[in-house]
Amino acid sequence: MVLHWSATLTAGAYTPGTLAKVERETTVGEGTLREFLHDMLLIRRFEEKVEERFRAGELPGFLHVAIGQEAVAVGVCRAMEEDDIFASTHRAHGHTLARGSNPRRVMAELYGKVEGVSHGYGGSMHLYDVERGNYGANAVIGGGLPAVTGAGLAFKMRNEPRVAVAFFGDGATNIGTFHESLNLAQLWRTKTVFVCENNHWAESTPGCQHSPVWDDMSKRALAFNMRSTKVDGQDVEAVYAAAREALEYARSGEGPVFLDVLTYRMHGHYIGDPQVYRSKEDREAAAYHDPIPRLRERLGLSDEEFEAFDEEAHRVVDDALEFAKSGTDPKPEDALKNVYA
Amino acid sequence: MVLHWSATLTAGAYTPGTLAKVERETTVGEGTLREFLHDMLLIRRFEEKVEERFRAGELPGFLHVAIGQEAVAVGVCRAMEEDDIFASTHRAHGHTLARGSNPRRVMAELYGKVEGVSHGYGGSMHLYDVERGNYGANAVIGGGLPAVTGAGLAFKMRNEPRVAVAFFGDGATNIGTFHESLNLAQLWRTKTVFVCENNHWAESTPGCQHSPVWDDMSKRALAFNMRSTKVDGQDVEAVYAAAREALEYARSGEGPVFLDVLTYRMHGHYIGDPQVYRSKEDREAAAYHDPIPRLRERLGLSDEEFEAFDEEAHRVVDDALEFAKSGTDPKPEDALKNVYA
Amino acid sequence: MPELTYREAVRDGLVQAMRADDRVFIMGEDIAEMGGSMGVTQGLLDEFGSERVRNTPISEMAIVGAGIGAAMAGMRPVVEIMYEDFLTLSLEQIVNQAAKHRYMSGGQITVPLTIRTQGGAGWSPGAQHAQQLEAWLVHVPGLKVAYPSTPQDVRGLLWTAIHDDNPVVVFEHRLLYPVKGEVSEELEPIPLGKARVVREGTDVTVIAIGPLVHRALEAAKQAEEEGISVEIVDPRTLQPLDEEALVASVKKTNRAVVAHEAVTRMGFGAEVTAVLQHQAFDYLDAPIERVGAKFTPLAFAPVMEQYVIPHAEDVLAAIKRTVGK
Amino acid sequence: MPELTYREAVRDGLVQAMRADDRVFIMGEDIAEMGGSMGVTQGLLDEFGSERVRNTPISEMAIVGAGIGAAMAGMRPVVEIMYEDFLTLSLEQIVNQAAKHRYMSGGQITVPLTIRTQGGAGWSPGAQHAQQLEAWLVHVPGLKVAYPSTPQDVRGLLWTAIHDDNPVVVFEHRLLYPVKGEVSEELEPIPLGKARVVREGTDVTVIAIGPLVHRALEAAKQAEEEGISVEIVDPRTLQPLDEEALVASVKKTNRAVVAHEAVTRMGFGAEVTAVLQHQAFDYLDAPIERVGAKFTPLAFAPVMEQYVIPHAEDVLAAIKRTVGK
Ligand SMILES: Cc1ncc(C[n+]2csc(CCOP(=O)(O)OP(=O)(O)O)c2C)c(N)n1
Ligand SMILES: Cc1ncc(C[n+]2csc(CCOP(=O)(O)OP(=O)(O)O)c2C)c(N)n1
Ligand SMILES: [Mg+2]
Ligand SMILES: [Mg+2]
Repeated sequence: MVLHWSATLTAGAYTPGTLAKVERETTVGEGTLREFLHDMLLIRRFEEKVEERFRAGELPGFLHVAIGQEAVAVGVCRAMEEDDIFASTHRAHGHTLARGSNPRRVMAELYGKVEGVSHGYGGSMHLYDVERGNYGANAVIGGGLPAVTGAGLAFKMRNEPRVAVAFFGDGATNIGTFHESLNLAQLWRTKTVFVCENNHWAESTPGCQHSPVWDDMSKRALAFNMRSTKVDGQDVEAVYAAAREALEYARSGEGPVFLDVLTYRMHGHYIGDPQVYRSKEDREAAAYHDPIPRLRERLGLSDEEFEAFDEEAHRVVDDALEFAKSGTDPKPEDALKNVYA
Repeated sequence: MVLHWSATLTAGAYTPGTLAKVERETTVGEGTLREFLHDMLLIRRFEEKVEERFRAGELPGFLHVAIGQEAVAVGVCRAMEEDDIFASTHRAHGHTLARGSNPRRVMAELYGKVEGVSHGYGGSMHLYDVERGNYGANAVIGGGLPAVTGAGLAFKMRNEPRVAVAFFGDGATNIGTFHESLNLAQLWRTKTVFVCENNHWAESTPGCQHSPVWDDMSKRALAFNMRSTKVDGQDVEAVYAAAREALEYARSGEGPVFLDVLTYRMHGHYIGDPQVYRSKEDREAAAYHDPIPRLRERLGLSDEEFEAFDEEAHRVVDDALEFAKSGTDPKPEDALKNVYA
Repeated sequence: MPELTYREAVRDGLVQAMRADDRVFIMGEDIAEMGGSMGVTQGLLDEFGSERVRNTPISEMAIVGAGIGAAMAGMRPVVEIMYEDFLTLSLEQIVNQAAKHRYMSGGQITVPLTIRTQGGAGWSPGAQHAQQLEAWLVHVPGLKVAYPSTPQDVRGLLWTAIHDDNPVVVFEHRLLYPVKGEVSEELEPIPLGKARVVREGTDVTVIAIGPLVHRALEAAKQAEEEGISVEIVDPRTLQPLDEEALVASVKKTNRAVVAHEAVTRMGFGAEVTAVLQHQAFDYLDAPIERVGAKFTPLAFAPVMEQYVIPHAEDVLAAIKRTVGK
Repeated sequence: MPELTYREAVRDGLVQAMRADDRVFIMGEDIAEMGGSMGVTQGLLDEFGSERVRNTPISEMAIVGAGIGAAMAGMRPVVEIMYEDFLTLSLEQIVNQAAKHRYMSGGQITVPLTIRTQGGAGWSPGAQHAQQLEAWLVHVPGLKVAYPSTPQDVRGLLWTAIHDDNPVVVFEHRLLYPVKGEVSEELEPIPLGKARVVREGTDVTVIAIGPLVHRALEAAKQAEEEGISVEIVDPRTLQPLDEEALVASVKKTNRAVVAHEAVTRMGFGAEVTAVLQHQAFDYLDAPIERVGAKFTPLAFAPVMEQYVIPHAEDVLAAIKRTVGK
């Protein structure tokens, strides 16, 4: 399969006025790429299982899966150092798994179990795992951005080699919180990286209907003189390279970086979304840009090799599911705990 | 007196990518310029009187004067058509007078009198005069911007040849409300003009301390692909020309315009502000850029001619003061009126 | 009488208002092609077109604020805040602008804006998608606040809100959308500030809003079996509040329970309690009981969530406390 | 004992906390060179430098949110919102984030953030610079809320707030800043959730907060001349609320007045009233009276403004009503 990528999608970094290509010096070895594939498949199979169990009526609340966006999660999270932290969104499973949280505990959280990463208090939209640097998935659009600015400020004030990363969608670039956070981060040169996952949709609203610059989100960063990098979010290697560069820049204390990542939402906004608003073509285009076959091709994997990866992913997910289902329900009155420290 | 203006300060309009000089075809005749001087002097003498009376303890609350920014108010308000509307800020006297509100009623409002433009309910920071298109001065930074977007939307929906104008300061470009308003205005091509009065200060905070793009606010407009025009705010002719062009563009329904106006705050943030945070040089620079001597020079006025203008301004202000002082205090229980329509 | 779901009743109210007056238009996130995240506005795009059914960016401040501006300029916008938790993003405009323009201008400005929002727990949405924040807005002079509990009420109150010359916030409840109820053939406007006696009784008055009206009805039935006669009054509008109707009922029954889904502390029930104890002091035979959510954010796990929010049995228990059972 | 103004006491609390712990730093608009719009932070830039005394852009959401992030990352930030009216711009972060991180994470996250803000009427600031919004925050589980009325209290409570592991909102009042009061030689931390009996009495309890504590003291003196003995209790912390102390006082006096400057409707007094009528029902000899601002935005003209806000004579009138005079 030959994939065509628009010229604007090659990884490149530009700061206002200049446009410089990122050299692929950081390009990773094949072993690492295989690890990426492992992670991406894990996310994919995890999300598919979650869809299935939700439709079966097993999962409470509502959930958003990251199918199609696995390369972003894996590319960025793999580029982070052990002490780096991040904040996620309502679409948080991918980031959380990519960062190495135990799939069992992630799944258990979706089932509202004590063993869950948030001990059943959070749910799908509020995955936390401080040990893995996950300072919280946020169900309010833009809600996590100021905190990531503040954490990046703390790292800067204490002169620590740590970076705080924010994930958010294209839709989030329209909320005032986004604007205030980027402004403050740039002004104070906080150790922060802003990862905009432009998946072309904010719920049912296409980019062109919610942002005059939906096809070039980097313009948002220009409003603050913030360094920004455009990257093809379906190419995990490119994401990794751009993220490493961004993280190193932020880590050095020079200032924050905006990653303008183009990606695709292959499924509905939430599980069960009939997507009445979306054309068949658009869905097909999204599927066409699936990052997994692309990486598989890059690695030149045979069917058997790929199958082995896939089986492993299925195995982990099935195990996670079993773990979650046999998890412990919280005691009702535990609801009164953790309100205050 | 020879005034030096930095190259960046010549009136010019640019939309992303292009940079085109505004031709001074709209340049006004001398008669009109004399009217501008009349208005600017009226504002200046009004504000000076307000300072004096505030220091004398006569005026309740707190007040912000627009000394140094008269050319912006007059240039923009004179460019508006009869049916255009505007929203102002905590620093609202200038805009209100420039738009032709009765100075007596403006002064009466500062004294909290029934005859005031807001009948004593508003005060200095909440001047309203719907008959003169003043839909309200706002004491919350950025607070008036969404409404001006919405009014511009109404004009557009009803296909009316009207424009809604928002005044706001450099400091206001940092609040989320600003960002959301510009985004929505551009997306929907509302009939709105955003006038950013960059007077170099937000209270005690200099531009460089509050915005990474304080020296080029147009970058904020670029984040929305919004048309923007840079203009020297101390040159009333230039302001007028740029404002006319912007208003016509917005009126046509093509979309909103951002006016990036460079100006100077000659006095403190509020009356009584000791300005401990401000250097002598900065205050002198601001005074140096006084728009009134500049216009006087442009008109080549003799001392006598200028004196005549000035006397007229003093006369109007004295009359306004007398009117205000002998105005009617509201009845205490009138406080319960106007809560609901 | 025809039956409609609460969702259909809201939609019908909007449709009728938009048909009758082309100054009425709607704005909000995902309200167009998708018909709103709760399906309330389905079909409106087709009928009224994209000029009057406007999908917005995620910009709660600008959504409300643009509504204010359009209203000041002569339109009658109805804006939707997808979840009332996101009112926290638009309060500046609601509280400092919409509620105060008329006052600060000394009567020159009119802001005929309707803000619809919804929320509510009981389906594990987690802590940021289930708050009940109506009490905040009752504290703000210049706003009117409605919280209808039935299809008939929501349609009639929404109509009145749209035609009122003041900003009105209408709270809907997520779990009420599928609930069916009779509505009048013709849309009957319901005045703001008029309570409705949902059920007559003699031993105790339950003043309930939103979903608690329905839970109170259940509780009342159970109470009846135990020989307690419960009157239920739904204020429907929280601001202006029909104090007279509430006080009259309590003067008759001599006992009161106030019930809502919001956190009890500083909830709307506190205000009602304060009013009742003042105006019916000599009539009260027992302390007024409050029923509301326990003092905690909403937990995700269903068992914990259910523990936090108030149910029919909580209302019943409160009823029994007032009669000493 | 030394005397400090309220303003100096806040400053002293900040300075001592910053000296003792370099995780403590402050952020806010114009707090550096200018020393804050109320002069509270004057001198702090000189002592602690621009890293720990940070002038922010006008970005209320990001100010609070950056504080949350720094707090989660181990700092102890104190952020200032210049006027509490601008809390309306940051509530998303305060309510959905600061208050809920610990809970939603099942106890993993700690947000030791202090939010200072101030407001209040009586000097004609107009409708957008004088609201009293403490009631809103009392409705939010996960937050603590203090409203100190004296120099000693504000210093001690601020200290405790800064050292508390939860987000605490501290309300100051514009007109209290110049008020002098005795403070202990050494800073005495004051626990959150402990009321203070300001004045003992036997006929009626006035529960007052902020400036109303002082107005209640005036009223109490006048009442005394008319033979009415007034006890005044200042809860100081609104959340957690020292219900025990309030109830105990009312059980003693059998009458209560609750007073604050905020609008009465849905104000903090409603909650106190609801608690008291419930826990001291059998002890109450008269309806609980509420004193607060009339139901209107704040007018600019001094005569109208003064008509709206509550004064000592309003407290006195309420006292008299409770004793039937
Ligand atoms: C402040 C706020 N407004 C509205 C919503 C409802 N909502 C949830 S997800 C979403 C779309 C988000 O789009 P985007 O940021 O692009 O993220 P994506 O879903 O594409 O990952 C909306 C509107 C919300 N959660 N928060
Ligand atoms: C939301 C909000 N935050 C803070 C303030 C306090 N404040 C009043 S004026 C001002 C500075 C405004 O600066 P700018 O926008 O540049 O206007 P200028 O005063 O220079 O005219 C500030 C911070 C406010 N009124 N509103
Ligand atoms: Mg998206
Ligand atoms: Mg300024």
